[in-house]
Amino acid sequence: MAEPAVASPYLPEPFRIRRRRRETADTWTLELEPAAGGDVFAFEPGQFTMVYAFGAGEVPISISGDPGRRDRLVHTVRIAGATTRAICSLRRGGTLGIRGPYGTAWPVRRAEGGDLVIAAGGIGLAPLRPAIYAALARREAFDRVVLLYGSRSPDQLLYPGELERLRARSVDVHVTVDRADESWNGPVGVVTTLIERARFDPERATALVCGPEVMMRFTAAGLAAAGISTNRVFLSLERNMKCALGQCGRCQFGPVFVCGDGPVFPYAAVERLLTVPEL
Amino acid sequence: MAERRTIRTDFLARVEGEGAMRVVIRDRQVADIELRIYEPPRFFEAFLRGRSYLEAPDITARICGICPVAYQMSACHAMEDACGVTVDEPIRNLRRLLYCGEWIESHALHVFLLHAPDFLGYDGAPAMARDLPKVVEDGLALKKAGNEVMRVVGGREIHPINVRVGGFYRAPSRRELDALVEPLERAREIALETVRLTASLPMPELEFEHELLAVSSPGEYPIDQGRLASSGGLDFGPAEFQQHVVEEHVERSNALHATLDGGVYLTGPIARFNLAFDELSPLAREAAAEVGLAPPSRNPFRSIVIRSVEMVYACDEALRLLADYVEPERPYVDVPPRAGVGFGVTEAPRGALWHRYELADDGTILDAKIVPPTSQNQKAIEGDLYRFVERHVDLPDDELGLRCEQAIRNHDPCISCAAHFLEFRRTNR
Amino acid sequence: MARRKKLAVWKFASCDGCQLSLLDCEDELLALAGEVEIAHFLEASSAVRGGPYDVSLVEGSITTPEDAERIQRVRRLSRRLVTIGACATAGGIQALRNFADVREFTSVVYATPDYISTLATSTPISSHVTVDFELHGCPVNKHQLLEVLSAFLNERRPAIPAYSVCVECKRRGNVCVMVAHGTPCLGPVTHAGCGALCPSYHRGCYGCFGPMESPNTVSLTREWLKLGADGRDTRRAFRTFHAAAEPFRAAGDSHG
Amino acid sequence: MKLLEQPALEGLLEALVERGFRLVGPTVADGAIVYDEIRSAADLPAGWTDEQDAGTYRLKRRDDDALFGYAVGPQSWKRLLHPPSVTLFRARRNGEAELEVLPEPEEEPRPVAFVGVRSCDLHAIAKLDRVFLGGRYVNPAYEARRGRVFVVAVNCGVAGGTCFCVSMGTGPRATFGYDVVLTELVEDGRRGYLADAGSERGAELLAGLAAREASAEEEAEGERIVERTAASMGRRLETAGLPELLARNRDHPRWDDVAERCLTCGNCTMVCPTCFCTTVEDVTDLTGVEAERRQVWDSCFTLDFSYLHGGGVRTTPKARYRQWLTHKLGTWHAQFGESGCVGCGRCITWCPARIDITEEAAALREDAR
Ligand SMILES: Cc1cc2nc3c(=O)[nH]c(=O)nc-3n(C[C@H](O)[C@H](O)[C@H](O)COP(=O)(O)OP(=O)(O)OC[C@H]3O[C@@H](n4cnc5c(N)ncnc54)[C@H](O)[C@@H]3O)c2cc1C
Ligand code: SF4
Ligand code: SF4
Ligand code: SF4
Repeated sequence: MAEPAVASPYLPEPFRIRRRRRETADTWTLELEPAAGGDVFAFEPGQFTMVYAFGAGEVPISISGDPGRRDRLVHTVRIAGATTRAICSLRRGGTLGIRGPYGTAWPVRRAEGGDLVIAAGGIGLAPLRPAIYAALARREAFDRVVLLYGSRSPDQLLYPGELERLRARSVDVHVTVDRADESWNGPVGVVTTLIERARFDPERATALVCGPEVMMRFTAAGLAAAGISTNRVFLSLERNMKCALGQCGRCQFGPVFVCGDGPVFPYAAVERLLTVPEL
Repeated sequence: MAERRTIRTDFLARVEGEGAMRVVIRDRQVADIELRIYEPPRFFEAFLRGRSYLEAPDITARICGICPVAYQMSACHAMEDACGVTVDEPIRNLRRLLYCGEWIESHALHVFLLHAPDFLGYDGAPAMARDLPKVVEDGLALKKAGNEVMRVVGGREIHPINVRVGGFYRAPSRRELDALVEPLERAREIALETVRLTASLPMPELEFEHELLAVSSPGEYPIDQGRLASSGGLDFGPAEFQQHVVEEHVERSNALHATLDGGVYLTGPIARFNLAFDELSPLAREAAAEVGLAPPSRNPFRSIVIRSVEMVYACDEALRLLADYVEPERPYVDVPPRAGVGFGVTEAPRGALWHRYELADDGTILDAKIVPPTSQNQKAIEGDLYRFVERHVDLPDDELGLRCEQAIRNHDPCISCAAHFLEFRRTNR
Repeated sequence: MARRKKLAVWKFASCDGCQLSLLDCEDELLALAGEVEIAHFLEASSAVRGGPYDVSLVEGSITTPEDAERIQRVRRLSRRLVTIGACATAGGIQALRNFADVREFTSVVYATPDYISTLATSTPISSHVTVDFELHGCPVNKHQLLEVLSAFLNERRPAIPAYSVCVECKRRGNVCVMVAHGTPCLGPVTHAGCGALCPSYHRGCYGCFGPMESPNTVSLTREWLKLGADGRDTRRAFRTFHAAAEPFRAAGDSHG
Repeated sequence: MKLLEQPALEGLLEALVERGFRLVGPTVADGAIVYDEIRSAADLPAGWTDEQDAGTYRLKRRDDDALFGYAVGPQSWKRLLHPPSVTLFRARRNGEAELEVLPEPEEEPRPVAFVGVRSCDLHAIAKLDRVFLGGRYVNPAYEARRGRVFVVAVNCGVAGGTCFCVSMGTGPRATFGYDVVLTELVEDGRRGYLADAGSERGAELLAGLAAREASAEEEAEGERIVERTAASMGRRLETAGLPELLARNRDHPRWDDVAERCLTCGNCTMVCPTCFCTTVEDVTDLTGVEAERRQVWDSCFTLDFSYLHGGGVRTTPKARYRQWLTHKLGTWHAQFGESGCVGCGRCITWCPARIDITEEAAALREDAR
């Protein structure tokens, strides 16, 4: 009996780091390109890849680059443990294994014709950045584009230069921090407090939310309370994940597999599940 | 003014456990010799009290990670003795096979990794491996073959789990054992080579006078059971051990020192070889003859050659036992408990290991007493040091110190064993 | 080439078995000696090089005042400190002294007690200094020891799972001795690592790898009693090689 | 339908061996009936049966010499199709810059015949197929293993003490997924096997055997045997509305009750023929040049299973047991359109704490919301 000629979906492709930039004390943005040359696969905003660091492990990391560009794959990684440390300690020219893209996307196109509200907490801005790029690429198709971004402290803000540029391109950017320092003269508090400040038309708005799970629960609830239908609020969930193929079973969240049914879910689909402790 | 030299090693390396050595020379005379055991005592005999007789093999194994099988075997024998049970031949053979594994492993460890570097002027096997890779690789291969036997028969190399009072939990299958034949055959070749190699090492001169004591079992080389016999003609059963061997506690040491009928004595490979040479396999005897080794052999430095001969024997014997193996119908015999006292003595790689237990009728251990080889040998080791320093007092301190350490290693002392047993007294500090 | 990392091996109250596990890696020992500088390992070499050390393996428990001081020194000299074995991670079998009844042991006085200096307890290394990783087992499994070493040398997380022995037992394809033979087994509450040795030799696990991540000793004890064990059996089972590890200590205290 | 007399059964196995198949089937080892390599019908557990209940399994002699007169044992075919440890790939690195990913060479390509597969296990294999072949991604290693299998199924002649396939609609009659199916007839010390083909190669195999057509009487006897088995299930489970019931009762007090008993040992998940969850172990050699990534069986009962940086999701035993049972009997429906349980009873028998999924489900139903 002949072996099927399909390559195993478990095999990563070597990707080389062409640039790396330190975002914060523990977070790096890596620009990668296929080691074998050629274009990067196409992806949609919100999707992620599995990033393999030699011998250390393989972890899900969202794509944080521009979906319009096929010459590079961009990831923003925060050091959480051994694998992410190994990923972030590779220098330029270093090689990682990549497979993907996986998962569901932010429904950016479906938001066209109305307002787009993007709410991010901490590293959660990374998976949302491709959505921002996508929206900017068709800026005229949206009414308001609003970014609500919360970070623990000013020095932990991601992409600070870029936030300024967004403002210049008529994105309504609101930033808050949990703990201010002397350099900070913006608002202090959690992201939910920004909802009131932002102006959008809830009837025609779509919201994309990503951050720590508690932050997402409160923000989604806040956006719903502000009048956005829970069908038009989207969250990106996180669960332990080893394969991203729906085969290791670990990313189950009640009835769904986060890797394939998600990570992006309509709030309406997971609202109840999010209230169950230790699901 | 009197000239006073002190030669000391605070941390004896390449021995099992923690010990120190101090030699004081005054006016070219040995003034004091001390082999100090500072390994903290672990009080096994105290906490064996109140435990079940069935637990003794597993618990006493933890006295020493280098010769756990010896502890398990002596404990099993003592418990079976107390309960009036003897095991069947196939079980006994399996025990001897397991024990051969421990001999090969322990001897190979000692000969190649611990002792040979002394003769060849290295501080350890890693350094020796850089110049003499083949020797170290061979040594490791031999050691591995011994470990394989322990792994298959005992379940693992250190603290085997398959040994129980009455036999084994599971008898290995023919197929599992067959896999041991080839590595053991290769090991036997290496062991033969090792006899030649060790015999060619530069041997310092020394001769001891003390008495020798070993297990004796008619018709076979002493390993896993028997009575005790000495070069002075003593012959007694394990039950009479304490009438002859007396232990005393000496100040400088966390171990006890033993005497045999009041005199210094030695147990271990040298004793076995001298007392039971005729029981070695023909191949082992030939190997000894080829390098001119025959009883009486009274230079303790030659123990490294004797150990090598014993490795040849242990491989030979293991192969014989493998060839004759029949899977026992039951891997163990029942050993119902009863009140009484039991004794067991077997030959650990470094000498006779004696156990005594007193049991209650439900098998609860009321009292336990263990005499390991190293505490029996401690006086003999100090005697060797004394005579060696006396003869070589002109050596410079460094050299003398190294040679003294080498002389201690002649007896492969196991300090973890020696320090296992003191009763427990709390000093609330 | 990068500087060779320095490895040290230290011994406290123990049987030497866990250090021996390193020498038992016959196939890897020379590669290891090539890869790292074995800077302090008395059982293997009298060459002793000073600290600091990249990785220190510590065997044995603390039972004397001198050792309580020595471990502080070892910690200061070590970038990473890994304890190996039951003695170092839980106090070992010698921690049975921790349970000795004062009246009982004062009557058991040996010949000349003044020569002995010892603490009333045997305590794990982690009671004295910060430990970077604890490798379980009495003795440790040599493959796990190599795994921990290569993980620390390569700065990754050691693949040393903390679930039950049962998981290994089933992966290995054993028939459960508890269910099929009625043999009491500690596997369900015991830390994996041995590869389910005892059950593969038809004996119940006796817990030499210590408590697993979430041991339910109460439920297991109940099952043991149903299989005919009595309170003394369960008490002894918990009170042997990991007597002082908290979940087993509590289990040993509550039965029998 | 054919009738194979005793020697013809031997002939069936021989014919498979001649066609290059390795045989794996039930055999007695270590006090249980396990699936292992067999050489011939002589290795089958003639005259043995098992007594099973929650947390206990005992081999017993039968008063005849039937070859298939017992229920399922501790292992399942999962072991062969989805092995406990599989290397996903190896990698080699040359400094930081070069990373080479080396696919694993093909596993032993020799085809294998599974002998004595019960109906519940046919269903279990179908469920694994759905996980590894029917989702977004195909697992080619599984597919290759699966493609090498020839299935000789057996209709159950006795029900085990923990069996409840009737409740799950998964047995005791094999209805699909086999090449050949047998029903063992034992009468007056005479053994015969009704044999039917489920595939072309099965039919081809049967055609080559010295077998006659079964009589109507014999076929009827076969029917009666399977009906008797169906009527003597050791356990039952009410499945009506179960997924919804479980979804509504995530805070039922029964979860606390079972958590007090559960050892979180993971045995239930290991023995379950459909539990497929895995973890991955990354190891390197000492030199840090070679790495291996291994996929190994894991269990939702381990803490690592739900570990997220900053704290695991399911830390209490209650949450872990709830995840398991709810997945098996509830959320599996949403994921794969059917139940994840085939009623084989293994998790009941092999739970050292005697926890019984049917009893727990019944208790949850009792005061359900
Ligand atoms: C869909 C998705 C997208 C993500 N995107 C990003 C991103 O863009 N940037 C970023 O910095 N992080 C992201 N994460 C989180 C990132 O995967 C974890 O921080 C990472 O797995 C931690 O691995 P570690 O080995 O360094 O840490 P450890 O804490 O040592 O974790 C050990 C193992 O547990 C698992 N694990 C731990 N935490 C997580 C987690 N949060 N999610 C999934 N598995 C986990 C992994 O298998 C990991 O190898 C994402 C997670 C998911 C599920
Ligand atoms: S034999 Fe012991 S370790 Fe193995 S599954 Fe049964 S209870 Fe667990
Ligand atoms: S849940 Fe239990 S009964 Fe159902 S298939 Fe799995 S092991 Fe069998
Ligand atoms: S249900 Fe039983 S088998 Fe499963 S984890 Fe709990 S105790 Fe173990």
